[in-house]
Amino acid sequence: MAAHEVPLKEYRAKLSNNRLGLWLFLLSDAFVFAALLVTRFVLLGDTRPELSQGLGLGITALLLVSSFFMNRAETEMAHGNQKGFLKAILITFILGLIFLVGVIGVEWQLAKSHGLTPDAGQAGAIFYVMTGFHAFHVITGILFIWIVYRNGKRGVYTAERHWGVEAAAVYWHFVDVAWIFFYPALYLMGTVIG
Amino acid sequence: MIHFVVVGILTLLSTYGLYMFVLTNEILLPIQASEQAIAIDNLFDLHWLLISFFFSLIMVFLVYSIVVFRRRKGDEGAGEHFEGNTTLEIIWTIVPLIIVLFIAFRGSEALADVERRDPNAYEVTVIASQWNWQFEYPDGETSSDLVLPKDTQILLRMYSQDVIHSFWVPEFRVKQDILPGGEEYIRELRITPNELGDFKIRCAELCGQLHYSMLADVSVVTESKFEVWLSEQSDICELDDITCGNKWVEKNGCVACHSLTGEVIVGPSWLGLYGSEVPLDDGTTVTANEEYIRNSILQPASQVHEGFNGNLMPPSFGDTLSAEQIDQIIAFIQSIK
Amino acid sequence: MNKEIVWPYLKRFLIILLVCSVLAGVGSEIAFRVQRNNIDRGPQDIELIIPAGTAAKVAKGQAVPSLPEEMVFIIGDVLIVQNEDSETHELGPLLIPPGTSASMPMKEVDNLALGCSFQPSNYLGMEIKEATTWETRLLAISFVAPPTAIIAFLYSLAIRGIDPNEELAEEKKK
Amino acid sequence: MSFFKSGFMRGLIAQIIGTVLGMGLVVGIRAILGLEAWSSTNLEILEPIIVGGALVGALSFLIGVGVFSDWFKWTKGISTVDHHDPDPEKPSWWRYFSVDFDHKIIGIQYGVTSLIVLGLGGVFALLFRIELSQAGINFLNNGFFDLFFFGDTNPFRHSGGADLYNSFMSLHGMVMIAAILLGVGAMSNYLIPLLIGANDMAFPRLNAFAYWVNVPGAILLVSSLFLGGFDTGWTGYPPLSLRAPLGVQMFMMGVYLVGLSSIFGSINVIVTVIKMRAPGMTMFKMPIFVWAAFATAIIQLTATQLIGLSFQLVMFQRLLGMNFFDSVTGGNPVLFQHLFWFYSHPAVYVFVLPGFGVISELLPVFSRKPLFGYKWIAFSSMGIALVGFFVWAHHMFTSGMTAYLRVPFMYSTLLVAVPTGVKFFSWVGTVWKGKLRFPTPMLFALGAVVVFLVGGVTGPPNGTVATDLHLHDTYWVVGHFHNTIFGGFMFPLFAAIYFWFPKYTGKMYNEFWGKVHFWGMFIGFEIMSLSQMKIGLLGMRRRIADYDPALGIENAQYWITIAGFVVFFAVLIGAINLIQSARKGKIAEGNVWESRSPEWQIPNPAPLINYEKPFHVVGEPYDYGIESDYVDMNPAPLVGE
Ligand code: HEA
Ligand code: HEA
Ligand code: HEC
Ligand code: CUA
Ligand SMILES: [Cu+2]
Repeated sequence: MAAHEVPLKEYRAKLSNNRLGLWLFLLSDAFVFAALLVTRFVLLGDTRPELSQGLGLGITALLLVSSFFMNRAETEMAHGNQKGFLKAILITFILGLIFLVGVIGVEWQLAKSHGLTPDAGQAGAIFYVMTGFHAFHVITGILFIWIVYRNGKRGVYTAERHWGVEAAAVYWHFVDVAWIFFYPALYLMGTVIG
Repeated sequence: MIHFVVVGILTLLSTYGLYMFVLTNEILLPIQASEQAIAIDNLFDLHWLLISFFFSLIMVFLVYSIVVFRRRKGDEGAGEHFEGNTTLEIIWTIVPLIIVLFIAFRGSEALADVERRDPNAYEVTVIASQWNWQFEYPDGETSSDLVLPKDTQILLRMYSQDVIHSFWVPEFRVKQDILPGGEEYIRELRITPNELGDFKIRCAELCGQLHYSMLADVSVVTESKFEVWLSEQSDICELDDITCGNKWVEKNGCVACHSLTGEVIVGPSWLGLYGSEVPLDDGTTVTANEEYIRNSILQPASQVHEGFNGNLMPPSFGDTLSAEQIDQIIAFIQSIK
Repeated sequence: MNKEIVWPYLKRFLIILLVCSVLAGVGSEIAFRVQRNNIDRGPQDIELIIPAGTAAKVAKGQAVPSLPEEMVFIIGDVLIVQNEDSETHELGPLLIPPGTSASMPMKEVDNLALGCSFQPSNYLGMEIKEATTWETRLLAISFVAPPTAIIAFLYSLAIRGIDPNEELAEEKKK
Repeated sequence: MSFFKSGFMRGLIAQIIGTVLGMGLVVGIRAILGLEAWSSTNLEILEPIIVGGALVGALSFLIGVGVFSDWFKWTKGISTVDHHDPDPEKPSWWRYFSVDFDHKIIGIQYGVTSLIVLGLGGVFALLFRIELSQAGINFLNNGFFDLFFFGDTNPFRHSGGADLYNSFMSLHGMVMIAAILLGVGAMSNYLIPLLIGANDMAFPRLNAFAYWVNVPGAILLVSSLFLGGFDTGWTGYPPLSLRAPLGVQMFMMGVYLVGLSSIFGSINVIVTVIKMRAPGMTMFKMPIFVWAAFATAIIQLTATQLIGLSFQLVMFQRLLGMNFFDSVTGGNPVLFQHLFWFYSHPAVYVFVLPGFGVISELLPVFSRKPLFGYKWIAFSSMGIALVGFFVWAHHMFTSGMTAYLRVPFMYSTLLVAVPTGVKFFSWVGTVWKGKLRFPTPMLFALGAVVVFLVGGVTGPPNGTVATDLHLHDTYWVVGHFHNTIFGGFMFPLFAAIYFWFPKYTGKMYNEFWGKVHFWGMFIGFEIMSLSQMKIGLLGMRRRIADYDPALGIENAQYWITIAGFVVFFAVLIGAINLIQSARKGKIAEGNVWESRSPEWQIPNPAPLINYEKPFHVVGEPYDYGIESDYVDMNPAPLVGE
């Protein structure tokens, strides 16, 4: 959307609208995550499902690192460094993908093999709904990052005009922060049941 | 100034009229048949007064303005110019606030009265299930009507077997939802009936198709009558099979779903059932003999009468009915021709 | 958002919230006194009487209606068991000869099933809870104070708005 | 240019194709997983298939209608323009049936859809009201309705009168609420940019999306009727909703889509109000409606997520066996109620705040006087909206929730009476000593005040726990909320429709039929709702298909039904009047109501670009009676501009 035909002044005005809009959307989304946490504490109290600790720690670390690279990507773009930007955002994309595979491809299968299926009581329900909701956000996030990457390659963004990159970054950080609340709630708090 | 005097007088008159001649004169509430109802009705009275006042206040000012200040023909001018008055605004924020605090206080007092516990309360277990009420007395007597002694606090301990229901007798005023889910979800309600008479329990939470007909009779009787009634309710029946069968059918609420007249409520009617050929939903037919009927009671979902829903009838009768009782029920069904 | 703009509003809101919390605390305490349910009460002595003939009934496997199978206490309660039966009874650590009584203080939150000779099941379930405590009170305040504070804050703005310039000037004076 | 090529028709066709594809997809997945892939009678197998179809169908509608087109271009790095000029080759109505970014078009789209949906909800109400006009099940069980649902072989057929009653009643509630949300969207989208001097909303594409997502939402909602209906009420409490017919899935999905509309619409409103006001328009110089819409948007933005989540969890539990709410196996049904009401209580203030805004907007114009206590009214809107977040459990006083918490919730509930009272007193202050004129919009505004007053003062008895123990789930509550909804939404909506009629049509409505509409609706409605409250106190429960004649309320029931018909026909007369006037009415030129507001300083109907040149705010919005202006339409350029 590098609409160069729009004068910079207008672009800036639009940019500030966009920023506010995005933050409002995240505020709204945060309510879902908060409500899921409430649901978790009401239904499971001080118990938690049995999950693979190593894997949990691993993917959490991955996601945090990906956030770092996302930040790099945005900074590079702001300085007009096209190459650095592409590299950093590609890494973010790959890390995000690994996280997704880690949750859905590995953790879900592991849990299933331990008998923790979606219909296995509250623990199963909570586990799948929380990770599932989060994974849905991760999927949209990496799609978004992929689009930004492709557009970046086409040279759509410049140092002054890269709202797409910024939006992807803010969204990705949000997904990351949401996980920072989910991770302890699922993996660390309370005693294991089942 | 004269405007305010007139409006003030009109407001008071209107408040008085509304309160005296409409809200407390008309019969608005059913009769008061429990001690809890007294506290609640007193609170209602306070509300009627406040409603009368605030409704009159706003309406009188509004109607007065409409009548007195309306634009006269040909007058194109503007109204008197004032933009607000902070003192007034503060007053009409603080005064309602104080009233609100007062209502909240009276409200919690009334709630405390309603919930007042008598340690010697007489305990009755209420079991609600889709469209049926069942009551269990302390020594195991069960009944499908609720009979209560007058002037004793009754502690109802209530649970549901399927969805949420709600216990309500308008004359007692109080209401409590009944939740499924065992011990943890048992909810209590306390009632002290203080009027003799017959009332109705009306399930007040939407519970599916026949919610509207989920009623049960309540009788408040004297202590001595209550003792007599209770002794009649035990699970012993020494009469002939058909009469006893009829008793179990009434007690277990079968007739909520099965008519004896050929009319279809939600289950098949029992009229002429015995010995007939019953089409099943898998396309086969069976003869409705003892075997079939017993199976229909113990495992309702197994042989489903065509055109009916096999999951509606509770599968729990096998646990609550003894083998002898089932035999007697079958004898009873057999007798309905 | 500019810090200079937000802070004066925040400051006023926080002060009002504080005041409202105190008021809410007082109010809810009054409501509490009015309310009183079984776990919101001070510690009490609770008496349990084992009636005559209990042992005989229990031996036949019958329950004694006046003896509960489950009891709920709050911390600080003292259970006093009085034995009016003709035989010695036991309840957990207590040994109660006929005609005497023994007592048991409730010290901590627990859910017990004590061995007991006056129940056909041989057990008496006891749940010891904390009396409705600061937690419930806090919860109550957290539902009452914010809405009150919101209203008070908004109308305080209508009465006297915040002028950021004025605030800044004042800051500078200091 | 044929109607069948409009975006709307393309969307519908796409939805049909998408539904089939979606069903195929689920069948395919089931086949791959080795499950029984298809059955036309086994509802357990059919349910995921139909839900999958509905989901893909709804998405396809949106793609087909074209709301995503620009965004798809963005993903390819292609830039697009915000404003398409109307295609001169297409007739003028064309734009209303296709994706358009102009806020005025979108506002009208919302408004017309709202009225259609309202009519539908009204028909459902009349159908079940006929059933209630007499004791005994005697109307809905007649053969006509069986035909309507395709006879015996339909696995989704309704099983008799009471079942059909429950579905009509539940659908009435939800469809009407959808109508309200659409109506709120109509008012805020049409009015906000005009009132604050912007040429459009901040995000025109998002705005179009927020409108169009309602259409498949409404289609799904109504389709529930053909899939067994849902006998749960609009509240959909589990465990009942876990056992309800398949229709409940369509209901929940429909609500979800309508909820998405609220969320995205509110983002637009907030950003527009904060960022796009005309020069000189500080927050306290905005027209008062904008404050109300702003407060509304705060609720819609945040709370809506929770009804979405609570309904989704029920859907997951039905489809995947994830147990959240079935207490027999460890779930918690009360949790659902908390999640649900955390949205649905604040939502009732979504219904009324824009209406309050309209009342505050109209009273000064027709009293020729300033609005009394502008700031107090503005802050009251915010107060009602924010305090509304703390009162949800007053719907659950009998639910078996934690008993002690009922007291703080009782207090916070009653607290809402304070800011609402401030509004009422300020309105009275506004008309006091004015020179009142009574054209139709003013009648509706005054009617709204009276009707909402009845609804409002019947709130506190619900709010105190002890009295609510008697009132909960009775027709008293039904009377209470019809009054608040009619007073806070229906009357103000019509006030707004009549008031701004010249602005969007350029014509004048017929005053006589407008007044007939008002009086029919006002009198009919009060007979209906006061009787409802009365029978409720006497013991008439909500949501019952039949009642006990022994309650002695048959007469009142009969009159409620008659009055319901009166309301329906009054609104119908109003609608015909509007359509006729739009086609053949007198041309209305200029500032019809002598209003100070900026939208009346531009020609009727509002031109394509609202304000060719941004105006400056130079005075107070409601200074009637003073020789001054609110806005300067031809400002001298500012220094440096
Ligand atoms: C349009 C929406 C709307 C509005 C604005 C309101 C406003 C209020 N509502 Fe209502 N309500 C509903 C829509 C609405 N409600 C709906 C749809 C339901 C049913 C949901 C369902 O179950 O399906 C419901 C149900 C409902 C219940 C649950 C009843 C039950 O099911 O048991 C309660 C309980 O507290 C309640 C209370 C209130 C209160 C206190 C207000 C207050 O905001 C009212 C404040 C206004 C005034 C009080 C009048 C003006 C004020 C003055 C003149 C000042 C002085 C007054 C005093 C000091 C008292 N409402
Ligand atoms: C906007 C909200 C709204 C509106 C307008 C109405 C309008 C009406 N309502 Fe409804 N009602 C609800 C919201 C609403 N209701 C809700 C939320 C419930 C709770 C449901 C539940 O319990 O789950 C409910 C429940 C409810 C009940 C209780 C049912 C029960 O508990 O069993 C009853 C009973 O009398 C009732 C009656 C009526 C009647 C007779 C009207 C009449 O006023 C209807 C008259 C008709 C109209 C106002 C439509 C006119 C429109 C046109 C003619 C279209 C013209 C336009 C074009 C052609 C473009 N309603
Ligand atoms: C909630 C409603 C409900 C209740 C209560 C109920 N039933 Fe049923 N019953 C049904 C339905 C629906 C069917 C048809 C489906 C089937 O055949 O399983 C049925 C079928 C039967 C049948 C088979 C009849 C036939 O024509 O095939 C018998 C016998 C029967 N019930 C006995 C009883 C008895 C005895 C009781 C009480 C102890 C009882 N029912 C209580 C709903 C109910
Ligand atoms: Cu049981 Cu309604
Ligand atoms: Cu509410």
